[in-house]
Amino acid sequence: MSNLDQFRAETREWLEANCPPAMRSPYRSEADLCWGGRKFEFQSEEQRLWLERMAEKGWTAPTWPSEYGGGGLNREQAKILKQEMERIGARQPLYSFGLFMIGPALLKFGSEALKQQHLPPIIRGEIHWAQGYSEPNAGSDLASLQARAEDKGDHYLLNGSKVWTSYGDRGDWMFCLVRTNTEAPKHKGISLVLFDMTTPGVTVKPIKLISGKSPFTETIFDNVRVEKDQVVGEVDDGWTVAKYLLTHEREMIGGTGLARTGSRNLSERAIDALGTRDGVLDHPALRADIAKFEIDSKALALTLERFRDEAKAGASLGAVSSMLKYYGTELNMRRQELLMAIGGSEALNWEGGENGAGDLPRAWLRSRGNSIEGGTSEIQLNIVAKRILGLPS
Amino acid sequence: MSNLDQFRAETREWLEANCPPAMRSPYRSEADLCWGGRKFEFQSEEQRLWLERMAEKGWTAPTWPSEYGGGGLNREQAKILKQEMERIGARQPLYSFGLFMIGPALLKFGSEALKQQHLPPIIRGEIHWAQGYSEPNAGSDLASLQARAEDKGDHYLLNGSKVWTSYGDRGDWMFCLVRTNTEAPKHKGISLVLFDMTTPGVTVKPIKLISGKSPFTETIFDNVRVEKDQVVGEVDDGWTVAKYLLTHEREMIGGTGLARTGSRNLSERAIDALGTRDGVLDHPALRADIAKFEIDSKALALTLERFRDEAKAGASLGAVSSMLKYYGTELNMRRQELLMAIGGSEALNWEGGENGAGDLPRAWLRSRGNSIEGGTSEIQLNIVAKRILGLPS
Amino acid sequence: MALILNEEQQMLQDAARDFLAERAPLAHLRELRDTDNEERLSRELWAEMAEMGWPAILVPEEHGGLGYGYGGLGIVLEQTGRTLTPSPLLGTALTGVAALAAAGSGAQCAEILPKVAAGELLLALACDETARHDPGFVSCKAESSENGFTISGRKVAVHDGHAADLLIVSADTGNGISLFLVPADSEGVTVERYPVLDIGAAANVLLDEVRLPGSALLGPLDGGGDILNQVLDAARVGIAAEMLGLAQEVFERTMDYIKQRKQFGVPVGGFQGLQHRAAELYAEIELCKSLVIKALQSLDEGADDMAELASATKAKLCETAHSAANEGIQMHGGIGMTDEFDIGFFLKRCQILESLYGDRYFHHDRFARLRNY
Amino acid sequence: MALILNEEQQMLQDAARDFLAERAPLAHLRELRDTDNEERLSRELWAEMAEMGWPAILVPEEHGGLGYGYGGLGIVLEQTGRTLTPSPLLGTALTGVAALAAAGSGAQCAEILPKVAAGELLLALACDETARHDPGFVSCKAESSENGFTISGRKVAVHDGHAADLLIVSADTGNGISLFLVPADSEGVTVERYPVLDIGAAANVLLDEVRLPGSALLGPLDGGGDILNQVLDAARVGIAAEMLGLAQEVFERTMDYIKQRKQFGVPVGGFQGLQHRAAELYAEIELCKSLVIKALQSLDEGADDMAELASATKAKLCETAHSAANEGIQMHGGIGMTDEFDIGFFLKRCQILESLYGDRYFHHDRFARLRNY
Repeated sequence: MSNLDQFRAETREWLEANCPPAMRSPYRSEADLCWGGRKFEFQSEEQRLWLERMAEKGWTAPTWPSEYGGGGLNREQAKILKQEMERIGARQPLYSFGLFMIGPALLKFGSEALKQQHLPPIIRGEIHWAQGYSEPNAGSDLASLQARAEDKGDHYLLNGSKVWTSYGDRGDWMFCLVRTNTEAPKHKGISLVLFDMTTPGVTVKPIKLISGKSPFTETIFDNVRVEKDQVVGEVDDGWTVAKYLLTHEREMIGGTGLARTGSRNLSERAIDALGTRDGVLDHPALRADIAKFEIDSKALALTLERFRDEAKAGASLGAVSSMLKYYGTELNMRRQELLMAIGGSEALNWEGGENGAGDLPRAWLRSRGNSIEGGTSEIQLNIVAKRILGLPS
Repeated sequence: MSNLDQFRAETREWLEANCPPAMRSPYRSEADLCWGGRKFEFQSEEQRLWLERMAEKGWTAPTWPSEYGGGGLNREQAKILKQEMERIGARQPLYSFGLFMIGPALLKFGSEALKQQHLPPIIRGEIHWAQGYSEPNAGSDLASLQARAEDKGDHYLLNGSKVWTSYGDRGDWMFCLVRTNTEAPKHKGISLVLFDMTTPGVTVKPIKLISGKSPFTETIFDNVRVEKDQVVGEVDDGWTVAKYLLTHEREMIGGTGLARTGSRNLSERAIDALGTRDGVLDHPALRADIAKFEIDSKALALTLERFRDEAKAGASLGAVSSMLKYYGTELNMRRQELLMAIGGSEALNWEGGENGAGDLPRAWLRSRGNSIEGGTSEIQLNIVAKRILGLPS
Repeated sequence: MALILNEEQQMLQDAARDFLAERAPLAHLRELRDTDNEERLSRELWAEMAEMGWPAILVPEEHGGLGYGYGGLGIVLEQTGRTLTPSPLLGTALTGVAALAAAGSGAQCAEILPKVAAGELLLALACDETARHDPGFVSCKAESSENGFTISGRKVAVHDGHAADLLIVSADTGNGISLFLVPADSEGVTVERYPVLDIGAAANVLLDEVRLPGSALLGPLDGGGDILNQVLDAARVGIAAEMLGLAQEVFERTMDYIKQRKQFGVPVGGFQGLQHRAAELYAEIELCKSLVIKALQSLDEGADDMAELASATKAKLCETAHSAANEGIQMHGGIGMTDEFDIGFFLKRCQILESLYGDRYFHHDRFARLRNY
Repeated sequence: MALILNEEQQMLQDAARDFLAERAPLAHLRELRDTDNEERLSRELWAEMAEMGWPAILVPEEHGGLGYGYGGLGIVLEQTGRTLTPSPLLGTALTGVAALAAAGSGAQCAEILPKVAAGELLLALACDETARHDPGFVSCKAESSENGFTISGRKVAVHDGHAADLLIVSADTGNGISLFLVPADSEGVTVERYPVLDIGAAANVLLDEVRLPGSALLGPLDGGGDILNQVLDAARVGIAAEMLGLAQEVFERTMDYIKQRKQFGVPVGGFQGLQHRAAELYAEIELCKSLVIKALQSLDEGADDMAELASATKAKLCETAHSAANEGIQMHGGIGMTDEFDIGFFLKRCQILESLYGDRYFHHDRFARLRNY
């Protein structure tokens, strides 16, 4: 038995023994995700237990070094873990911006002290990290940010504000792009700093969207003290870290357009709503649009797979994350538009409908922001045109 | 009986007596158009006679002043003439760039001598006018033209070349944009000049298109003598005349997307090719595309009508001709794409098919140039964005 | 007829624009929502509109109306499309009056139309039974009973149904469809009100053995199908007029925004990517204007190709207004996604109007069918 | 299997690219046309391709082939798509071999495949009878006669039919469809050759009581329908591979052009309007690459969802390659419309490949059907 086979056998056994049955059922809604953090309320004892057990093995962050509490797995082992979890339909024990965003940035750019301080709580799901990037007057032009960290000797004093922080109201700590040098060119005087959101002077306000929900917040800084050892990477060189993080984010968002596990696919919903005639969906024009959507969706899934394979084979992907972000979000928006068309007048009900909460029209309205947040579609197309196609400025 | 009623009665009587029966049948192809000019060969004695009779009354150019041989009709009378011709299905006695393009420019900008020299032969269909605008290295950026007319005291000496002259091989005279001043800014040193294409030094070469046909020519000038009295408008101010002509051209082209008299419409051809099932076209997806096309086609026709009505009511239309050119050409291209889809493998036959000459694929390939010639779609959209919507440069 | 407004129509347009700017700008919609107005309608505003004569525009002069026709009413609807003003104009002043004008007896017209013109009676057309518009599908049944009819069934997504006094209901009468005038407070009628996404409301209507007098029949027995289609075509064109106003307003607001909003130190409206999309949208909106004015004129003229023209117009407006509303949000960027900013309301209302009496898919299909393919 | 080329495949790709660049660049197509080559095919070139082993790629090793599978053949087709090289690869090396491999008896394979591998025999699939691809519609009839069959009917738009030695013909045999091997020079066979728009050729084939021996039957009697679909799916994926090469080449040429072509003093490739369209096209082409490589691998693996994947791939390539070819002309401007310049050839070939074995409409419909809607 090879080492990998043995790893698979052990993993399977451990998962069978430790993954609570309730954590093996498909997600019913976003509320089923475990985000962790100080303010998080576990939905069930099983959810808490599942996080605790996985965190203990470091399998909330399978490939992170074990010295920080990570799983210390190599790529093959991590793939096996993923396959074995999928085999029994195990839920992710933890979703968090710590795992997806600031963690990888710390591993790449952080000082040893910062890694030791922040990585273990991320792995254990103890801290919910919030992102402080966009500002009210710096949308796509992120580098023109104004939030100012003034050097006060042993610390910085932070003033200004950030918008579009996802779930900022749940945030415990923030990773935040701030201007530490007002003399330098706009990309040069920026640093990425970390601070506890309970620090005096931090105010969080929800931003209500057209969907009636508030998944984002605005954060206002009034003389907030930031320790000097909480700078990730070099001072004034935060733009390098930020670009790394943005690329990471885009790749994550690129998958949005794909049918997710547990969600019924478009054509099945269409058949339920519209019925069939002579064995095909009784709405020829919508049927063609659904087929085009499903083909593109399949093609994007294969493209993500191909890029992963190319990356494994050593190719450098770079700006293709912009393409994925663009295509994935446009695809999700097409999906929501089709769901509205399928739903007809039922899709207009703001408080009723399938789940009794106006989910359909709210999800559709929410999706309109996909091509804006995380860098607009226009920005992604600019990046593709210039960095991949080499077209002139 | 009002004057107009009397005019209608007289017109009807005259047309009945003078329009030969063969000139009352629908066009079968482009070959049925009467273009006039020295090299034109009449398809039939009826065609010759019909031109001669109409030209004698000045009705080849109904609204032009009678002093130059025009019809001298007012707008109402011209409309009645058009209606009465349509009533009996009378063909146009003459199509020519003289009537559509240089004639109106001469009326607006030409000297009295130029009008007297050129308008009567245009009205009689004796001269085929060719357009000399684009140059090999000045496509959309027309004003960067290089053809140079050097001042030789009593005349100019012209050197350079023009491309994309429609039917230049049939041309008798050319109206041509040339640079008369190389010191001035590029829009300022241009003049519109007229010359006989039999002048020594003029060489015309056909340009073969991807359709296999050569509707355009290139014209090369090698020390061509141009008389100084043949400048239309002010010397060095030809750009003003050119803009007027371009606007005129765009409006004409804008109508391209509309179903033309005598041509079978798309849905009828589709039914012939694809058949029906349960009373509807047996190809649901193509059916939806055809419906969208026909709706847009109807909407564009109504828009042309509305703009005409607004112009009559005194509105200034200006840059909307760019919108019409853009939309009309895109629509015609959609139409040709749909015809190819309807035709299936039959549409690929380069020398056979309906008329035995590969008409369908050739017309489709020819249509790809619609969005390029007469100012590209991109240029038209730029004009709309800046001049109509007032968006910044 | 020339495809331009005449002098009377221009005056009506100016009056409507001025009135709405003062009395019912977009802030009015927001206020109705935020004050939890149950009906999502201001009765005071409707009274003022009645003073302006709006519910009377389509009412023939002999019944106390103005007789300005569809051309006149379309102008007002276009303006309310710009301000997204919630009002019973569509359900009452257009659909309701059109139905009575098309099929009402002298007595019915004399009784109802003056009240409508005075703004005292609200109507609603209850014709759909499924989530997708399909007026030919009628399982609601009306049976003859002594001196009248007994009607049972369920109608869904009734526009203005949450506020209407009198419902116009389609029902199967055995050998065809018939239309009936059903007071909303009749015994057996249950109006299930629900909020819709622009924070207006609509209703499902349950009819449980509702007893009606013979005089409730609107138009001939079993002959209501053609009348219904005729009324629906008028409504579709009216909706298109409202969508035209909506599309123009959201487009103009967006153009204004991108002219002044700067990014990377220059106005975003200077980027050619946005400019070309804006210019394309401009072209589509111009085409829409032509369809709407022609369709309104054709309604007044009783044109033969009305059905085809109505479907062409509704289909085209569904596509174009939707694009305009989507681009409105996209070109505004993040701020366009916030509830605080107004631009998102255009997309919400647009979706409602698109769905009402047939979306683009419905009308592409119908257009093709009417052209025999 | 990882969605990347293995080392062997990369070598094959390099070899194909080098060979075509030297022996059959785009100028070769133009030369065939301008020298009025009747067949629109160079037999010399085919002999050289045979020396490279291309007709043998798909042929199993036991029949003298290389057994590189669809993955290998797709790589070569992608390269010929870049150079638009006319060759019998699609009809013979892919479709013909696929049919024999799927249904041929030992004797049939032993007789035919070695000749194919040696480049000595050209095949063509004659399955369509109408201008729109519809392999299930077969009015061509084959009746049992002494020691064999008599076949009559008419097949249209037979790809490579103008040059083939051996036709694979679908015919109705009473209880289903059967496939037959019909030598093109059989008595009763008339091949009506006609030129197509990229200046290749195709043929309609008339079969007038053509007498065939029993050994002409390919696969089971009445059981040819499934085999035909399987062969067609392989052909569709092969066509998609060729279209992928075509799309990439026309796109790259266009990007090169707009980088250097100046207007108003700057390169036209600097205008954001073109940049956004180029970036969108880039994304679509990336998606196409993924579908093609997956579909080729799945053919070699005999995947269960092959039909669905083949239709998805063909549909997507039809859309994307067409857009790329259209943009090629548009972004080149006037020069792109001239016969003198090469870019127009991409659109012409594209249209032929789109139409072959089902256009986008056909495959959207088929994809939906395969997914049960």
